[in-house]
Amino acid sequence: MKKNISKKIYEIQKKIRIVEEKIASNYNQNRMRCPTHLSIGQESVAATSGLALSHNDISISYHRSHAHFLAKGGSSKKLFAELHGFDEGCSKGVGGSMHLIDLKNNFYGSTAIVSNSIPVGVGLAYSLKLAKKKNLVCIYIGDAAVEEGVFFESINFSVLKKLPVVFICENNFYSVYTHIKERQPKKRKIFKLASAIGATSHSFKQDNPFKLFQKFDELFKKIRKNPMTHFVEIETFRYLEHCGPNDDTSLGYRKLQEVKKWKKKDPLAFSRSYLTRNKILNKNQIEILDKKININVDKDFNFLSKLKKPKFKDIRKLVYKA
Amino acid sequence: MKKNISKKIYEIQKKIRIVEEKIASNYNQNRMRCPTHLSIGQESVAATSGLALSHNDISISYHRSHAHFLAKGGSSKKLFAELHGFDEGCSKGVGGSMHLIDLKNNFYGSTAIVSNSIPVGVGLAYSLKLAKKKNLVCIYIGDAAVEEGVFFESINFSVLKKLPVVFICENNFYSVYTHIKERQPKKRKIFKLASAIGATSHSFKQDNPFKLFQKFDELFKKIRKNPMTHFVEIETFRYLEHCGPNDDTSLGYRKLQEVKKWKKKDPLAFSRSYLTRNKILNKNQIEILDKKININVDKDFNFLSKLKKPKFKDIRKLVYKA
Amino acid sequence: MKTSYSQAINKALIEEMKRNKKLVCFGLGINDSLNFFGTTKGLEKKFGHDRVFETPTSENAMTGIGVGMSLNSNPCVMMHQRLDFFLLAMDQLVNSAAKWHFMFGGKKSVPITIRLVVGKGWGQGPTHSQSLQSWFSHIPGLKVVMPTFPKDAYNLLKKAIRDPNPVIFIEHRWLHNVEQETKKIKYKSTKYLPELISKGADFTAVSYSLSTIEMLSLKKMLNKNKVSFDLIDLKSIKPLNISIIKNSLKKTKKLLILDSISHPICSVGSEILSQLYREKNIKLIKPPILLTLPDVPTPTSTYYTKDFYIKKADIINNVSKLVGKKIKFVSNDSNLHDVPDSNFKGPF
Amino acid sequence: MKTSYSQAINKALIEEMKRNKKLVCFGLGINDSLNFFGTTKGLEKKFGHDRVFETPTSENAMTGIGVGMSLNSNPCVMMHQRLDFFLLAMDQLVNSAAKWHFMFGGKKSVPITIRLVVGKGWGQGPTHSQSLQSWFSHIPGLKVVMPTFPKDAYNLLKKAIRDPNPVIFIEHRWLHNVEQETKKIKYKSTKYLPELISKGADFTAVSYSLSTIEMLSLKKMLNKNKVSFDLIDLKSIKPLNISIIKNSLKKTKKLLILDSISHPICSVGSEILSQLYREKNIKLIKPPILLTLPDVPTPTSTYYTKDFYIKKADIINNVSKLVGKKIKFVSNDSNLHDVPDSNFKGPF
Ligand SMILES: Cc1ncc(C[n+]2csc(CCOP(=O)(O)OP(=O)(O)O)c2C)c(N)n1
Ligand SMILES: Cc1ncc(C[n+]2csc(CCOP(=O)(O)OP(=O)(O)O)c2C)c(N)n1
Ligand SMILES: [Mg+2]
Ligand SMILES: [Mg+2]
Repeated sequence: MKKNISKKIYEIQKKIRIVEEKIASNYNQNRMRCPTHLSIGQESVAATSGLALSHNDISISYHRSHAHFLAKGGSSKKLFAELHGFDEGCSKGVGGSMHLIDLKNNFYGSTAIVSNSIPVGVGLAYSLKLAKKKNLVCIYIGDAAVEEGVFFESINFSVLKKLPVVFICENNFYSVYTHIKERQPKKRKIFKLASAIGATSHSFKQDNPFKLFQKFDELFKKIRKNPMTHFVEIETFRYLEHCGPNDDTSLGYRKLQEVKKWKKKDPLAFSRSYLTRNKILNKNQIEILDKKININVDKDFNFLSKLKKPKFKDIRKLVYKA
Repeated sequence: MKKNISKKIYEIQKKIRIVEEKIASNYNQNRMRCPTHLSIGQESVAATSGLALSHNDISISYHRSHAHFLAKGGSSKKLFAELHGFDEGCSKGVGGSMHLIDLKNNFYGSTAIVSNSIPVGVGLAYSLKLAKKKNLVCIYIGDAAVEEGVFFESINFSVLKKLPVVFICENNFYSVYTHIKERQPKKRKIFKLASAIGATSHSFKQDNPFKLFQKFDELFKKIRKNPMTHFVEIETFRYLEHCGPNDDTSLGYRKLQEVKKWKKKDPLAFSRSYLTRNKILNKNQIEILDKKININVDKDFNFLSKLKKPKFKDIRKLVYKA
Repeated sequence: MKTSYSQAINKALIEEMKRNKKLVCFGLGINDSLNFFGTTKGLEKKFGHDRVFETPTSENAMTGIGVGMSLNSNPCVMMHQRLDFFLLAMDQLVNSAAKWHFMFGGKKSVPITIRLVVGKGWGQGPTHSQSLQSWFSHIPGLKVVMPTFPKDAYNLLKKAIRDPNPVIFIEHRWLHNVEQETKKIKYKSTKYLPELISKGADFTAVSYSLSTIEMLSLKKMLNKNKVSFDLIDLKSIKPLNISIIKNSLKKTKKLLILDSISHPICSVGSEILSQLYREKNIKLIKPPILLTLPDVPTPTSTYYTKDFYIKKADIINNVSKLVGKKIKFVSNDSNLHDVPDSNFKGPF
Repeated sequence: MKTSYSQAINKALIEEMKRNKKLVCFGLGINDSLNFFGTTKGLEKKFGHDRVFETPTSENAMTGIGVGMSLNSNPCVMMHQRLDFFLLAMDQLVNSAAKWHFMFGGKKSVPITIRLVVGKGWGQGPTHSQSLQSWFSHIPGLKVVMPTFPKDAYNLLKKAIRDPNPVIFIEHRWLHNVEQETKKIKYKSTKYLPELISKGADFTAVSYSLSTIEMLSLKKMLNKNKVSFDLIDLKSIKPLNISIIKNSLKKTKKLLILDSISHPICSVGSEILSQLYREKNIKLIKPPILLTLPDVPTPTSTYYTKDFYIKKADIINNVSKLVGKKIKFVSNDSNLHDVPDSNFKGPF
C-alpha cells in the first residue's frame, strides 16, 4: 500500500474520532438540540470504505451517519452547524444529526427511520445503471436494518436487476439497548442471509483498517467493472450510549468486559501503531498531524459562534420546490 | 397408507375440483359478483395438507383460498353463498371470495392483500405457544408473497420465537400474468431462501398426492412434537386465468405447451388411476363416488335459489364489536 | 373524435416518455397482457424494458426506489392497480418522498408521480376500494390530483410528471371508460385549480372524480324540475383552492358537497367546510350538506353495496331539502349499481 | 399524592396484566433500561418474558402478529416510541386490524391496543414528531383516544385494553411527566366522551392531549383579563361526540379549537368544524377559529421550531380577536420552547 494512503486512512479515522469527541464534549451545553448518534469506536469501517469510494460513487446512510458523511468528504463545519441548527448546516439545520447530506460529494443523505434509506440507495443505483455509469452505490446499514421488510424487498430488487450496490452492514450487536440475539435467530449470520437472497456476500474485519481498506478497494473496483449487488458485514462496536454523548455501561445492558474487550482492539490505536511500526510516520509526525486535525476541528467548531440564528420563515417555503 | 385415507385424499381433491368447476361454469351468469381466484390444478397441495392437519391445527390463507378453506373442512354451501353475497355465506357475504373464514374448523381466514395474512398466522402461533397447545399453524402463500417484506419480518419472528408454523408456498410461477423470473433472482429457490432465514425447509412435489400427504403428515407430527418454523415449497400450476373462470392461454403470457405439460401430470388424474391401480376402488366405485360428490355440490349450489337478499342495514353495525 | 380517460392517460404517458428520455415508469401489471387497464399500452415496446418495467410485489421498497431514481435524474411514474396496496408504502411516501426536499434543506426534490386506482362495485370489497385522498392531503410535501375528465387527466398527468415534487394521481376505475369529445388532445399548461364546469342559480355543488360524473348526470333532471346549480369540479385536492367555491356561494348561498368516494371523518369534504366556516364573508342560508360514504368499510356483496354507495335518490333528496322544493324523478338506479356501464365486465 | 402520566400508564398496564392472564405486551424498548419512558417498569419481571417482550424492528409484521394473537385469545398492547415508525404498519392496521371484525361478517374481533408516542421539541425533526390522529380517525373500525391527564390516561388505557376492538392510544411525550393530585387511582368505568373541564362565559375552547394543557395554562391570565371560557377536553377522537361542544356553543356562540399537534388539512379540528357547520341549531357570532401547526413538516433546529409550534402569544391573539378585547400579557415563552419543563433533558 502506498504510504500516503496509509497515512490518509489514519487521518480520516482520527478526524472522525476528534469530530465526534468534540460533539460529545460539547453536547451537554444543550446547544446541539437534536438526537445525536455517535460512531466513536466504529470509525474504521467508514474511514476505509469512504476512502475506497471514488468521488462519483454514491453513498447513503442511516441514523448513525456522521462518520459516513465525513468519510465521503463532508465538511465538519457543515456538520457542526447542522447539529447546532444553523442555516449553514449541510441541511440548513432542517434535518439535524439524523439527516445529513452532501450532494457535491455524492453523499445522498442519511435518514432517521430504520432502513428507510435502503430502497432510496437502490433507486440511485438503478439510475446509475440506466445512465451506464461505471459507479456504485454504497448503502450503510446497522444490524437492526435487516429486520425491516424493506431491506429484503430492496436487496431482492437490487439482485434481480444486477444493480451496482454494496451494502455495508455495521453489526454492533445492539439496536438501542437490545442485543441482536433477542431480535434475530441465533447462529444466523447476517452476511449469509444476504447471500441466500442472492447478493455476493462477505464478512470483513475492522481491526486492521489497512487490510480493510484493501478489501473494500478491491471489491469496489470489481463492482464498478461488473455491476452486481454485494453485501459486507463487519462486526464493530460503539463505545458510547446509543443516542447521546455519554458512556452507558451503568445501564447494565452490556457488560463492562464486553466494552473493554472492544476498546482494547481499538482500530484507531491499531492504525497509529501501524504507522510507526511500518515507519510511515514517526511518533512526532503523528503528533503534528493530530494537532493539525485538532486545530482544524476546533476552528470548524468555533466558527459557529459567529453564525446568526435562522428563522422559521426562511425555510417554510421549502416544503415544495417551486 | 390406510385405504380410507387414500380414498379420502382423492375425495377431497375431487370435491375441490368439482366445486371450483361449478363456480367457473356459473360465473358468467354474473351472480357471483366478486373477484374470484380458482385453484383448479392446484388441489393436490390443499387436499393433502388439509387432511394432514388435525382439527385443532389452524390454517390461514391468501386470495386463492377456496381449496384451503374446503380442505380444512369448510362448507361448500357457505362458500357458494359467500360468493353470491348472501348472509348465509361463511363471512355473511361481507368478505366475498377473498375473505373466507371457518372458525369452527380453525380456518382463520384468507385475505386479499398479498402477504397480509402471514403475520396474522404467526401471531396465532404465538398464542398456541403461550397456551402450550400441541398444535401448529399452517400459512398458505403464493410465490409472490415472498416478495413482500412482511413475509421476511414474519418468518424471522417465527424462527426467533420457535413458533409451530409451517409455511406452504404454492409456487405456480406466476403473479397475475408476470413470471417469477421477472420478480425474483434467477436460480434462487424459494425454499432455500427460507432456510437461510432460519426455517427448516423442504421442497415437496405435488404429482403424487399420496406421497405428498405422507410427507405433510410426518412433518406436521414432527412440528406438533417439536415446535419449530418450517417452510415447504411446492411447484404447482393453475389451469385457468389468474382471476376469473376462463382459460387464458390466448393472452399469450404463458405458452400453451407449458399449460399442457402440467395438465398432463394432473394430480387428480394421478389419484384416480392410483386408486384403481392399487385396487382401493374400482372404476365403478369411483364413478359412484364422483356422482355423490357432484350431487352434493349441486345441492349446495342449488340451495342458493332459496336465499333472501340481505340488506346493508343488517351489517352496518358490524364495524365494531359491541 | 372521442377520447377515453384511459386513452388520455396512455397518450400523456407516451408523450412524456418521448419528451423526457430520463422518465421511467414501473408497476405491477404495467407490461402484462392487460396493460394496466389499457393505460400503458405500447409503452414497453416503444421505450424498452429498462424504462418500463414490472416489479416484484414490494410496494414499500419500490416507492423508495422511485424516490432514489427521481433524485438521481430519473423522474418516475409508479402505478398501483388498487390504492389499497399502497398502504404498504406509507413510510416511503410520508417519511421519504413527502419530506425529502424540506428535510435536507431544499437541496433536491423528488419528481415522482404515483398513480393509484380506486375500485368500486363488483365485489371489490373492503380492501380493493379505498380512496385515501384525505390521508395524502394531510401530509405536507405531497400534492394530490383527481381529475374527472379525459382532457383534465391528460393535462394534469403531464403536469404532475413535470412537477418537481411528489404528486399523487388518483384515478377512479369507473372513469377509465368515460369518453370526451375532443379534436386532437394537446397539452395545455394548466394549474392545480378547481373549475366551474356548469352554471346555475339555486345552489353550489362541489365534487371531484367520480362524484362529478354523478352530479352531472342529475343536471338534466334537476333542470326539468327548475333547479339549477353551479357545479365545481375540484380536480386538485391538494393544493386546495376554495376561492371559486366562495364566489359561487356569494351567489347561491347554498352548498352541497358530494364526496362520494370517501369515508366521512376528516374527509376532503370536511376540510372544505372547515375552511368555509372560518371565512368572514360566507353567509349560507341553510346548513351546508356533505354527502360521503358511511363510516363503514366497503362490503363485498352486491346486495350490501346497493345501500352502501350513494344513490341518485340520496343526492336528490338532499338537493330537495337544500333548495326547499319537491323534485320529481324516476329512479333509474338499476340493479347494476355495482358496474359503471354496460361495457364493464367485472371484477376489475 | 401525585401521580404522573407515565406512572398512571404503568399502573394501568400492571393491573390489566394481572387481571387478564392472557394479555400480552410488546414493543421496542419495552424491557430495556429505560422502560419505555418508565411506563413498562417492572412488567417483564412480574409477568415474564413470554407475555412482555422486545421485538425485532419489524413494525408491519408485529402489528399483524398482534392481530393474530388477539384473535387467538391473547389481547395485546403493542407500543411504539414514536408514532412515525408505525407508518410502516399501515397495511396491517388498516387492511387487517380495522377491518377484521367487519369483513369476516362479525365472526371475531381484534382486541389490540396500540400505544403511540408523539415527539416534540429538542430536534425531533420531520420523522420523530408526527401525530396522525386524523388518519386513524378516517378509518372505519378504529377507535382513537388521546387522554390529557394521568387519571384519564389510566382509565382510558384500561378501557382500551378491555375493548374488543382495535384502539389507537396516542400519548404526547410531553405529557409523561404531567402530574395530577390523586388519592389512590382506581378504575372508574368511563366512556369515550369529551369532558367540560373548566367553565366560563366568553367562548368555547376545544382541545385534546397537549393542547389542553396549553389552553389550561392560559386560564389564570385570561381570567385576570376578565375573559373566561368553557374548556372541553376531547379525550376520545374517535368516536367523536360533539354534543357537549354544541351545548357550550349555545351559551358562548364563539369557538376556538386548539389542535396544536396536527397539520391543518383534513385535521380533527376541521372535522369538528365540519360537523358543527352542518348543524341547524348552531349560530356563531363570529367565524370559529382553528389553530393547528402549519402545513409544513417539523424542522429540527430549535431556531426554526420556535415559530413552527404554536406559541402562547398566538393563542392569546386569537382569543383577543374572538372575544373582541385587548388582552394584556407578559410573554413567558422562554428560549426553551422545545422542552416541556426543566426536568426534561433531551432528546427523547
Ligand atoms: C422504523 C423504526 N423503528 C424504530 C426506530 C427506533 N430506533 C432508532 S435507532 C434504532 C436502533 C437501530 O439499530 P441498528 O440498526 O443496529 O443501528 P445502531 O444504532 O446500532 O447503529 C432504533 C430501533 C426507528 N428509528 N425507526
Ligand atoms: C399488496 C398487494 N399488491 C398487489 C396485489 C395484486 N395481486 C393480487 S393477486 C396477485 C398475485 C399474487 O401472486 P401469487 O402470490 O403467486 O399467488 P397466485 O395468484 O399465483 O396464486 C397480485 C399481485 C395485491 N392483492 N396486494
Ligand atoms: Mg446496531
Ligand atoms: Mg403465483
